[in-house]
Amino acid sequence: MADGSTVTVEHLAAWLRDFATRVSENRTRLTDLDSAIGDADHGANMDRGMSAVVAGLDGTAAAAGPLLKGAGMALVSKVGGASGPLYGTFFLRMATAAGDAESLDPVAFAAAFRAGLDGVVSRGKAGPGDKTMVDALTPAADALDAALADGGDLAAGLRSAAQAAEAGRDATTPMQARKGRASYLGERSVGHQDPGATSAALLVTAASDTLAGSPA
Amino acid sequence: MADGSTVTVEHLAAWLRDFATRVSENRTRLTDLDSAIGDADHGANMDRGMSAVVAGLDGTAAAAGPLLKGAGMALVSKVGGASGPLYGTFFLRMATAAGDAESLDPVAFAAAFRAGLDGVVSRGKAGPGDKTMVDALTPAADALDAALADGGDLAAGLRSAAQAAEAGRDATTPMQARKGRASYLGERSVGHQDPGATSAALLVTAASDTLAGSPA
Amino acid sequence: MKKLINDPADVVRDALLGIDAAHPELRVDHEHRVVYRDDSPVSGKVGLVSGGGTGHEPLHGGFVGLGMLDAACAGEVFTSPVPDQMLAATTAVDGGAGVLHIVKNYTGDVMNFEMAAELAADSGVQVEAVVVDDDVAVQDSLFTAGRRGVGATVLLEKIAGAAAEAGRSLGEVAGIARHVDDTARSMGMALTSCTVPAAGKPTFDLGESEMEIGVGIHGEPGRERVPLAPASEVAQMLLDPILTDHDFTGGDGVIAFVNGMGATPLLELYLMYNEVAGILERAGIGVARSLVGSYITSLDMAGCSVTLLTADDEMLRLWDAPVSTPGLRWGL
Amino acid sequence: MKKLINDPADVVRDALLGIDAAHPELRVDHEHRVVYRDDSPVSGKVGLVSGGGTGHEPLHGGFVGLGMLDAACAGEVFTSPVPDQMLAATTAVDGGAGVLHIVKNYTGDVMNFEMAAELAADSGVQVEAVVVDDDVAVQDSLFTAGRRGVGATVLLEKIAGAAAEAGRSLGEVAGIARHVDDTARSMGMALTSCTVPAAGKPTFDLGESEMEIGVGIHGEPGRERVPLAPASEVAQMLLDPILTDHDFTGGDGVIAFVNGMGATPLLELYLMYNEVAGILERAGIGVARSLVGSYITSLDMAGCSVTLLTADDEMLRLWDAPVSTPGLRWGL
Ligand SMILES: Nc1ncnc2c1ncn2[C@@H]1O[C@H](COP(=O)(O)OP(=O)(O)O)[C@@H](O)[C@H]1O
Ligand SMILES: Nc1ncnc2c1ncn2[C@@H]1O[C@H](COP(=O)(O)OP(=O)(O)O)[C@@H](O)[C@H]1O
Ligand SMILES: [Mg+2]
Ligand SMILES: [Mg+2]
Ligand SMILES: [Mg+2]
Ligand SMILES: [Mg+2]
Repeated sequence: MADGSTVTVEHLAAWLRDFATRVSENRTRLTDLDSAIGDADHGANMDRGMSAVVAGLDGTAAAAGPLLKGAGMALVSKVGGASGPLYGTFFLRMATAAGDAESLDPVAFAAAFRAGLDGVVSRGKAGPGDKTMVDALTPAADALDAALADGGDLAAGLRSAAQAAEAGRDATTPMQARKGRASYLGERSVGHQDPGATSAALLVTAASDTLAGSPA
Repeated sequence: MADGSTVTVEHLAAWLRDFATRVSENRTRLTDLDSAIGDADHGANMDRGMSAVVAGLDGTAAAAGPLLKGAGMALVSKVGGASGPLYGTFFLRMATAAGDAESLDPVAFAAAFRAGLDGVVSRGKAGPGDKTMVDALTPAADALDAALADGGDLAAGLRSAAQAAEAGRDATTPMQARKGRASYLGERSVGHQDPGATSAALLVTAASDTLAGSPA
Repeated sequence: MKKLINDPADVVRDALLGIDAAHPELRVDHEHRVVYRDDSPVSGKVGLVSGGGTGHEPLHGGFVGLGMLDAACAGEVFTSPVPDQMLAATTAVDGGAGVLHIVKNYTGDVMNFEMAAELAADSGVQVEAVVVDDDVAVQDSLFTAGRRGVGATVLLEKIAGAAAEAGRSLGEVAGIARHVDDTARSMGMALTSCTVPAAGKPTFDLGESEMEIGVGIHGEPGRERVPLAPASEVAQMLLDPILTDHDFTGGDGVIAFVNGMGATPLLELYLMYNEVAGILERAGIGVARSLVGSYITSLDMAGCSVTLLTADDEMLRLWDAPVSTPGLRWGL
Repeated sequence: MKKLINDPADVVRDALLGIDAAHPELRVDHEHRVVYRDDSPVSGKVGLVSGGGTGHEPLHGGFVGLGMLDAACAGEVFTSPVPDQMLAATTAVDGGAGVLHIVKNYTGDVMNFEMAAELAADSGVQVEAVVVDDDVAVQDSLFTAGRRGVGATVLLEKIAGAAAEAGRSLGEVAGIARHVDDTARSMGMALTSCTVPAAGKPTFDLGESEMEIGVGIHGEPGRERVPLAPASEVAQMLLDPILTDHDFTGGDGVIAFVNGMGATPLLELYLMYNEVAGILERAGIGVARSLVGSYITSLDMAGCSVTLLTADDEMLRLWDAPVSTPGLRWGL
């Protein structure tokens, strides 16, 4: 969207496709991160889930809500583990927030993104600093809101969100995990980057690349 | 027995003790041979059995029969596997043949030895060439009988028997096993010396060293 | 990787086909990957649904049958099943008296079962959930994921199953199940790592003369890595934290459970049980019942776990009640 | 060597103590190393005595109980028990109807049981023996030690036990047992070697990508060493020689038994069972009953075996009859 003014159903589909590609490219890396402090399946889980999401993008969804709901349902149905309900809830809550709108303006998109994040928090009960995907998603939502409040366009907001997500991801390394499998490690979880925060950063980067650079 | 004329109860006890010592010294070797074509326990089996035999030599046996019977019973009770019943039967049949005699002359000893061998054959149903202890015991019994028939004394007979047992033992190497665990290997049993023939050769060598060199 | 499997991607499907073929008394929904009692739903009986990642056999599918579970959902190897499966199972086994979800405390399992419960409630099925968290190897805290669900799951499925079979209400069955979880503690150890088929290599590296004390049933690292020790010392290392965490003295003693991790021969488990029984006796803790075998496993991990559950009259009555499943069977 | 044991020399003693502690319904004579049914001798019933080297658990001690064995003698690891043990067991379980010895066909087992039978006959007990030799991996011949006794032993102990429990005479029980042996065939394979505790190292060396087809339950070498293959091919390699050796088509089908060697998880056994069931179906052989689990093991060997037994009305009636032992339990 050259004018940064609206996110259409096609944009959202492109976002999901791009996220799927990044997940697939980073599959081994995500799994390796999960080997260190989890159970070595985060790459496989996300790849399986996002492949199902992409397979469900049949172009029939006429509004943002149904498209995002389809993605959420696919993730919930195909992934299992922790990331399935979490990413699934993220998109299901975005869908509810987006509703029947054919496209979302920047503020509506940001509100939907935050609704997704809130869903992740209420499902997983993790707070910032627990060394989870919440540590990438929260700063991203905050940065997006702040940029828009400062009068920035969606492109600027998503650029800032992507940077915040990556910084949040990097900040998980020194943390001690308090949620998810990594928490069983206690102090030994320190020094490892969280796999879910890593995939969440890919999600936000994909948003920045697909939602804010193309014509509306 | 300088004059080579009688085998006393004390001689027999010395024989058993010497056999036990040789078994203990060759424990690893016997087990290694059994590893190659059996189940790696022949050294342990024989050592356990002969230790029990020696522990039972309390000096109370007044005749050859009871002494040998005690040894046979100890082997049957303590060894298990194939060698327990076989060596046990060997001494039990020797005991029956020896009966209540306080000492055995060379021909009586040779007859008792052959009775032991016959017991092994009837218990285990192995014939010469099956790659078992029978391949050491049979030529030993034959050599002893032949030497005595030729007018030799017991010392000469047992020397000849020991040589025959060792030759019989060595001859098991090229044989294909037809009895015991080694038979499961079929052709792959060829090229390995039989553990039971090896312990049997120790038995005959011990006889040669203890029954024919000491005073009556 | 040495395993009797075909394509690693098909392990769950292939094994479910085998369970189906071997057990005419069970019904397997291969699409949803749910193992059912042939006679479910049992009218008027509280339905029991459990499930979890594959790789812990006989848990859970092997505990489906009279006196235990009505349905078990099979996830991918070491991965929680998804809400669709749990919803299908929950709806199918509801005999009108509601359904209890038995959930091992892992983030994924808990969240997927939660979503399924919400969906089931939407479609009018009364659902309660009990979350099993008995592994004392993990420090417990309100601010973390909490303790893992391990050995107590087996005992709980048996005991709650007997209560349901006896016609107790959903609230009562859930209460009994929570009581089991509250009064049971477990601790595990590994001699070797498991190997996840899709990964193709051991989950963790353990030296030739090391063992991992406090390991989880997915090969999660434990409390400490120590040199190999005799069974008597291993038993002590497992029981010490259990006995420190909970008072098992007094009353009617315990149900003592020595469990194999998947590649441990029964011979060694009996030997371990002897050590456990000795330690309990010296600690003045009576053993009312025992269970020795591989019931909640971790693929091909060699090792064992010990679970103690406080026994009382009701627990023992429910424990002794008839059960007829592939994995546990008595009284019938 | 990674094992949950104390001193390797004490493995048999320690494990028997564990069996004793875990099973109040059994009686263990620790001096003679015999596991007994608590209510033996059962007056008027043919007594069933088996035994063999330790390391095959649950066989034989785990099959003592109603509807199966009256006593099991435990030898050292992989070493036949001695006649004293068998004699004690035989005398103790004779309820006046005589005693059947169930002997796996290994030279040592056969000779020790023979000596025990001679001694028992001397003391007035009527004894018959059945020698199990079902392993098709070994070429059979009148001039060799013959085939090994493996998986069929489990089925035979169950079926002969049911016949004895039903009050059949010694001759009849022995006849039924021999019929089982005549109409059963087995074949095993190993992914890894077992390790005898006293030896401390693997019995044989197998490369990372090799398996041994036709292995025995003491780690005896098999027919051939081949590269690892999918479960479907392994099942074929085990069934081909079985189906070549004996005609299982027609009649009432078979009892199909997929057995784990000690370190093989149940998951893999169910997966193997699926392959076996598929091959049998394609060969037109019906499966009347099945058994999947680790019932006759080889210490910590990973691998499996397949046993088929021709089913007929009588076999199935005896198979289905109640049994209550630590290892097999149903109908009670
Ligand atoms: N309670 C939670 N809240 C938010 N995120 C969580 C929570 N638990 C785990 N996660 C995230 O999930 C990721 C692991 O996902 P994945 O490996 O797919 O699931 P599992 O742990 O079930 O194998 C972790 O890296 C973490 O970011
Ligand atoms: N039928 C038989 N007749 C004679 N000797 C036999 C027979 N079977 C086995 N043996 C002997 O027993 C030896 C093996 O003894 P051992 O290893 O102690 O018993 P097991 O084979 O039961 O482990 C073989 O080397 C062979 O000499
Ligand atoms: Mg994971
Ligand atoms: Mg041997
Ligand atoms: Mg997982
Ligand atoms: Mg042996």
